Amino acid sequence: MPRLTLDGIAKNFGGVPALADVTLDIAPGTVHAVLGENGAGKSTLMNILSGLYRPDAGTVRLDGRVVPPGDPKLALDHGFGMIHQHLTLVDRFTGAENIALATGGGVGTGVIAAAAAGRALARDLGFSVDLDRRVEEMPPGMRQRVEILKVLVRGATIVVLDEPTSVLTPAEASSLMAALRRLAAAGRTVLLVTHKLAEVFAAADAVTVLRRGRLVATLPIAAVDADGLAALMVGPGEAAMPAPAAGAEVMPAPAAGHDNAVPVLEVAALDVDDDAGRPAVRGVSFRIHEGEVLGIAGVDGNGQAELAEALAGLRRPRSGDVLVDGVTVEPGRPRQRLARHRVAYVPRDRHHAGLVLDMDGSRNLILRDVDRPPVRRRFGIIDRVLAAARLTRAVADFDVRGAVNGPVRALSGGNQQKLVLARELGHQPRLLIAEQPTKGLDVAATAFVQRKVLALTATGAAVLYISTELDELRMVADRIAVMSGGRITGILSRDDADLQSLGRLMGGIDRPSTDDTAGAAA
Amino acid sequence: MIDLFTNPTALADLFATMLRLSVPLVFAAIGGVFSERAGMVNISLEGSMILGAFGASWGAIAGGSAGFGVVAGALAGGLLGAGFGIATVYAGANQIVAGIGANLLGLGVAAFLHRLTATGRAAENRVPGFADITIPGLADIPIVGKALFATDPMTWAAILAVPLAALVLARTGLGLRLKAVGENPRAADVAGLSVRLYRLGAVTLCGMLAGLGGAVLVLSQVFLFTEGMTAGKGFIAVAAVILGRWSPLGAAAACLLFGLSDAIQLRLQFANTDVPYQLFVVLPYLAAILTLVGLVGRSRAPQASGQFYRRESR
Amino acid sequence: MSVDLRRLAAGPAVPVGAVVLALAVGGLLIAATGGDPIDLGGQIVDRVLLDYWGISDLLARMAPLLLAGIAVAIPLRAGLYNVGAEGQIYMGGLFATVVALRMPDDANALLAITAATLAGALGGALWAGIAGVLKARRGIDEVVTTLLMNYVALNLISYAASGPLKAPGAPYPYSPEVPDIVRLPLMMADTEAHIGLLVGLAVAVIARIALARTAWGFGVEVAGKAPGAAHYAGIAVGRTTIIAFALGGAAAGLAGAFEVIGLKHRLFAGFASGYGYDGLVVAFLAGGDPVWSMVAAAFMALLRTAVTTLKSAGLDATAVTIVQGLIVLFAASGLALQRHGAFDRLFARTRPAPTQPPASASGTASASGTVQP
Amino acid sequence: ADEAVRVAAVLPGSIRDQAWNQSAYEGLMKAKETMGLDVAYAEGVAEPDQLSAMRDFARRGYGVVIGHGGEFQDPAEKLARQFKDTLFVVSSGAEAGGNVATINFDYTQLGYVLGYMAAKLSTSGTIGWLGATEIKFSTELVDGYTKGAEAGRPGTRVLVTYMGDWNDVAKGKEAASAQISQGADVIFPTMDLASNGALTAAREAGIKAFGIYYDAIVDWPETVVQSVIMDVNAALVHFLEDAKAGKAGGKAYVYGLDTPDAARFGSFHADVPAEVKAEVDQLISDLASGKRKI
Ligand SMILES: Nc1ncnc2c1ncn2[C@@H]1O[C@H](COP(=O)(O)OP(=O)(O)OP(=O)(O)O)[C@@H](O)[C@H]1O
Ligand SMILES: Nc1ncnc2c1ncn2[C@@H]1O[C@H](COP(=O)(O)OP(=O)(O)OP(=O)(O)O)[C@@H](O)[C@H]1O
Ligand SMILES: [Mg+2]
Ligand SMILES: [Mg+2]
Repeated sequence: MPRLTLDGIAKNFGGVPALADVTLDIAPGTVHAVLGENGAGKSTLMNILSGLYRPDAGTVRLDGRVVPPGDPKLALDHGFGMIHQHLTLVDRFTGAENIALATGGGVGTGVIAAAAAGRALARDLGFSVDLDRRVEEMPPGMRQRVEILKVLVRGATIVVLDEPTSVLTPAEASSLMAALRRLAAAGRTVLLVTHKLAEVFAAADAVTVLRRGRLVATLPIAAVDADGLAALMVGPGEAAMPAPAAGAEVMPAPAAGHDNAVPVLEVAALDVDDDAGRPAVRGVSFRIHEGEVLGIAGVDGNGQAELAEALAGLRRPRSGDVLVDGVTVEPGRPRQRLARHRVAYVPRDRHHAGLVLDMDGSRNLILRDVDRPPVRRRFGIIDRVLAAARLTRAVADFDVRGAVNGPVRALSGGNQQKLVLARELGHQPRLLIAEQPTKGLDVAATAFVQRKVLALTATGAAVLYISTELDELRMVADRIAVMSGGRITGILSRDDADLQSLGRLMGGIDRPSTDDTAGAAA
Repeated sequence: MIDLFTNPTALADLFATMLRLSVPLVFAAIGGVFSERAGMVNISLEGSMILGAFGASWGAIAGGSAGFGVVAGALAGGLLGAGFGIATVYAGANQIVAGIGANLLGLGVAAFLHRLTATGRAAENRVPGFADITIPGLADIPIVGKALFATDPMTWAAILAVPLAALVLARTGLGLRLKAVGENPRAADVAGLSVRLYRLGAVTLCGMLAGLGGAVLVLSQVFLFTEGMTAGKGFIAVAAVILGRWSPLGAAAACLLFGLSDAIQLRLQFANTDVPYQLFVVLPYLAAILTLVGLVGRSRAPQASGQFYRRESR
Repeated sequence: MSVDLRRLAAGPAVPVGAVVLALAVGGLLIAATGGDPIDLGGQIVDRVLLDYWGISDLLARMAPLLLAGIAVAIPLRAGLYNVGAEGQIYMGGLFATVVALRMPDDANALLAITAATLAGALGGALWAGIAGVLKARRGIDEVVTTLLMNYVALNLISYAASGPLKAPGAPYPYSPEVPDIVRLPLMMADTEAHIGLLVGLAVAVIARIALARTAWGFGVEVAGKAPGAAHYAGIAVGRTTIIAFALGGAAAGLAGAFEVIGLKHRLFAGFASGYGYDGLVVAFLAGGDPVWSMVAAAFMALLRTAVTTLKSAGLDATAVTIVQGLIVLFAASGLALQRHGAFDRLFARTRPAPTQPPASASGTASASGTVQP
Repeated sequence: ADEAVRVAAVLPGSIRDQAWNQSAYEGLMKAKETMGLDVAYAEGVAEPDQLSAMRDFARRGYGVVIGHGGEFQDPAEKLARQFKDTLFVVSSGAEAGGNVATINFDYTQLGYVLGYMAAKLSTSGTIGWLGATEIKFSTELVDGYTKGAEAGRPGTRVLVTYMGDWNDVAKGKEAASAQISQGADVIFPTMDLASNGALTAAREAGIKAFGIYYDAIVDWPETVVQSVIMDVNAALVHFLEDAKAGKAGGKAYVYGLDTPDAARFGSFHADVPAEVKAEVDQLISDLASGKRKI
């Protein structure tokens, strides 16, 4: 008998169907992957399981008994525990307090017990977290780990994970997958939403594919391969986007060494502090040349965010120089960065900095240049036609799905990310700084973005590509720098960047650097 | 005037005045802290205070003792808080507008019922209030002794309420959950907490505490109810919550600041008859603003402050 | 065909219904205290809505209410609560009076009026600007500063009227009357309905265009809705805060100036009491939109006028205050329920379930097909 | 005139303020009873609404429209030009003329008596006066009070507090306490409801106080030693009799000790020494007869 049965689940938002007639059985003791394109309805379905959304029709049964819909408390009592795509943490609480909030009960706050349980579990999972730190001061990866701990500590019997690994390092991700297998082995039921097919094959027993709100197939893992899944997700008759690996072929990587190339970005002896005034970036120097992609690898929280913000003009460096096309970028003047230096920036947190969630798609697309022609017309009036045209193009180019004419808050996570990318890539930048740009994107969109990035380099632009995913970096970057403890511990050419050497550099073990400023000085 | 700050009797007196002016504010402001920490901007404290004052007067007269007054005052204030909560938490009414409406309602109902139940002569409506209780020995401590240890139970209740509220917020699961509701209702919701119940509870508690603040005026200070007797104290309590950075201790300190500057200005007036009295009247407000300017660091309201929470909106 | 309830719910039916409900409760209350609610309702219609003087009263009150609403609405767009329109109105009145009293009798009327008006706007802007600067530069919560500054402004006016600006020999603390040339022309002869309302309406339209259609307004909105994104987009949140506050204060200052040069013709303490706080209701009922504020201001003006009418009809003032509070509470709740689509859902449930999208036939046959009620 | 005189009053505050507004309300109700007048009133009318409230009454045919407070002077003058047949009356008003009348009590004179008596009663040599805001009513009262104190005993210190509020009872109590702690042993609170707080403070401290508007000793038997009675009813009756006879016009009616039915003093407390009583009574009669000027 199935542990969990979904029967005829349907959900509309403002009359637009997000899910229709989803019927599905899930066996106990299995990891069940749920796949689908951005906006396919995965999160909606998971939110229905966790009681956050009330389905318009259909029932959820646990061991044959109906779970009353639309009540998170009841769902928790039934053993459901969900890791949300957009984290549900209290920013001003510490990690331990967030865990205590979920575990609850007792006379005191339960923070001490929560912290102990959280630490023990983190050790098991190989997660590095500082549970005494406030969430708002944590790097995204650590927040994600807290969100995971919060649910697992509670001892959920049905664990629902909505894209839990999008900001984890490969090591953490694989350790999480192993943990999920152990949970399944212990008889728990795991639902895993992910865009990473590798994770599906590593952890799942069965896989369900959603397409535009409908269930297309549920298959045992043995019965599918990557291409098959991709085809199921996209559906027949739709032009499948090129496979990820094709990206690299769009623009052959320039030969190593850039003796004749023109540097677009020059960073010299840059020191940047974090919000608390502690040094986060220490003496970083590097160059990116025309047509080049420099990847930055490393466990997040090692200064990548501060580096990106400093380069984007959002954070005033303590010292050091940043030059774009040979012109010094004045610190703390984001407008200059946008208008003069043509630096595009995809921030790591689309909800905090990337989007105005309460504005519609077209308004989010003019966010960067609303105060300049052509968007700004006479008397400061905004050209709405132009904004609308931008939206139309973005929707077409990036295949954005959902109600783009309403507040973008309602869009699925992946589709929100596509809007950010559409805006940042749409201005022919000279330099693109991208932090985790494919976070939450589906397979096809990821490939598309990577192709776009490489196409950008064909115009002579330079790209700084920050990611915790080594595979992705190896696909797009010409060289990969590793950041550890605020320093660049080494820069490797793509071909040298094997897991071992990268891992060593991440550990902070310095190695003779191939830093090109050093080369230039010689 | 130097006399005012050097003469021990005058100082003791100043201290006592400060305390008495602050106590009603302290109750209301602590209520405000609970409400605000749960994400509810509640400017209906004034309405709850006046209803509390009326309830205290009615209860004490009907029940024949101050104890009944305390209960009735808290209930009356809490009722308005609950009404405000239903309008804002369930119907989603804007908290500021609903607060203004609730204030009108509170002022109206208190006066309306007072007219129904009492005559227009003060002496005929005198309320059996609390008598001062003197603790021998302690009451003789210079300056603070008399004010703190020869006083009525409501003052002690206020003094106890402050650390108690701080303790609840900082050291209990209830406090943790309440703060979570105010910071990130979505996080609280997925943790299985009923955001609506917590918020409704917080504003009801807030109303009750504000009601107690009103009750203090009647039961410990003037022993009668009069229309409009709160005279804007509820708004000062709202200011104290923010001035005190949403913490019970801070809010209480802010109330003391208001009380102190009012106590001082009432005394400074006689010695400086050539200075326009308006300057003295605004002293508490100026002191509060200057204190804010002097404090270092930014104060942050709870993140979801004033926001209506709806489960299915993202 | 039956009436489409959902269409009605989306229209004015809900706020109107809420007001009707509040009136019904108020009517019961009035009946309980021996009044005749039907007769009183009739009197309000006769004496306020269908009457030259009643309408003039309505228009005279609408002007400061609308401007006070805008004073709240502009900073609100930047995510800021301006609780200080009351004080800003007073400061506007003060500045306008000071300038108006200095106008020579043979000055050009248009110039004189403009000067006094601009002075009023400046007074309000400066007063609000203080809160804006404190917020932007020191992070000081604007609710508390604006609230407290109301008391300061009130006493400042009281001082000015009883001290430096006091009319010679005045029995009561008030300033001399402002010269005739700075007095605002009337829209309706012999009434108080001055042309300040027209200015207010124009300000509302301009504010709406500036907020909704211009790059500046866009920046204000982003600063209010997503400070992180504003920082990212290079919008100076601090400067936006100050400007939004100053502009809001200017609107309130206009209201104060018009109360002096259009209505009272002199300055005294409490000359416009309550308009600033009512402005909060106006702005929030209008969802922060200056144009919708016109409707909300008309509503609040009607409420104020009706309240006076009820009182002079011999109704107990406390009962009137209760009805007033209920109306504000119910209107806010009704509007909110409507905006959040509660009525849509309610009516949707009573209607036949929405038809499935046509593609549904091709899916796996749903086992039960039961629809949740 | 044959028609019954219809009288309406616009009151700025609550008819239950135990002071200014209540006295007018009660006066009006008494006038209704005793003179059979058709009366109406609107209470708690805020500043911005005062003019239209008055106009409303004028339009509904009330022949006499009272604005109860100096702030009604301007509205009354404006309306007087429009409604020529209506008599507008401003209590505490400044200027009479045409169809605007003013009703005033001789606040200076009344304050003088109490200041004199306070100085006589005070053992500390310090007395207090409390008011809300600086309006004519207050400034004249305090002026008379101070002069009277000086006449009663030269060198008497008069503490003056303006609270900035009429009805804040708790603050009234603290304001009085502050005066008491500075040595005041006789106080004269002149606010509205807030006076209750000041009298409470006086009672608790066991010092003496004066009442206002009515003979407050009935409510504060331990505390109030004398009250200045401003009998709005009697004032109205005076005025309305003129009006009924068609004699009332834009006159300035001032009620002082020479019209004792309108302005007088109440009962002495039993503890007031006989010689003080005698001196005060003498003062009152001298002032009433005009023998003595301030
Ligand atoms: N609360 C909501 N309000 C309005 N529309 C919503 C809401 N939640 C989801 N939707 C809509 O439902 C559709 C499905 O969204 P959902 O988040 O389930 O997609 P998803 O499969 O999780 O996509 P992604 O991979 O991008 O996270 C989208 O079109 C989205 O806009
Ligand atoms: N205060 C309000 N009360 C009721 N409905 C409102 C209110 N404010 C806005 N609405 C509704 O929301 C709709 C959108 O309002 P909005 O002000 O955004 O208009 P708009 O036509 O989109 O103008 P713009 O594009 O310039 O912002 C309005 O057409 C109206 O139906
Ligand atoms: Mg999703
Ligand atoms: Mg719009």
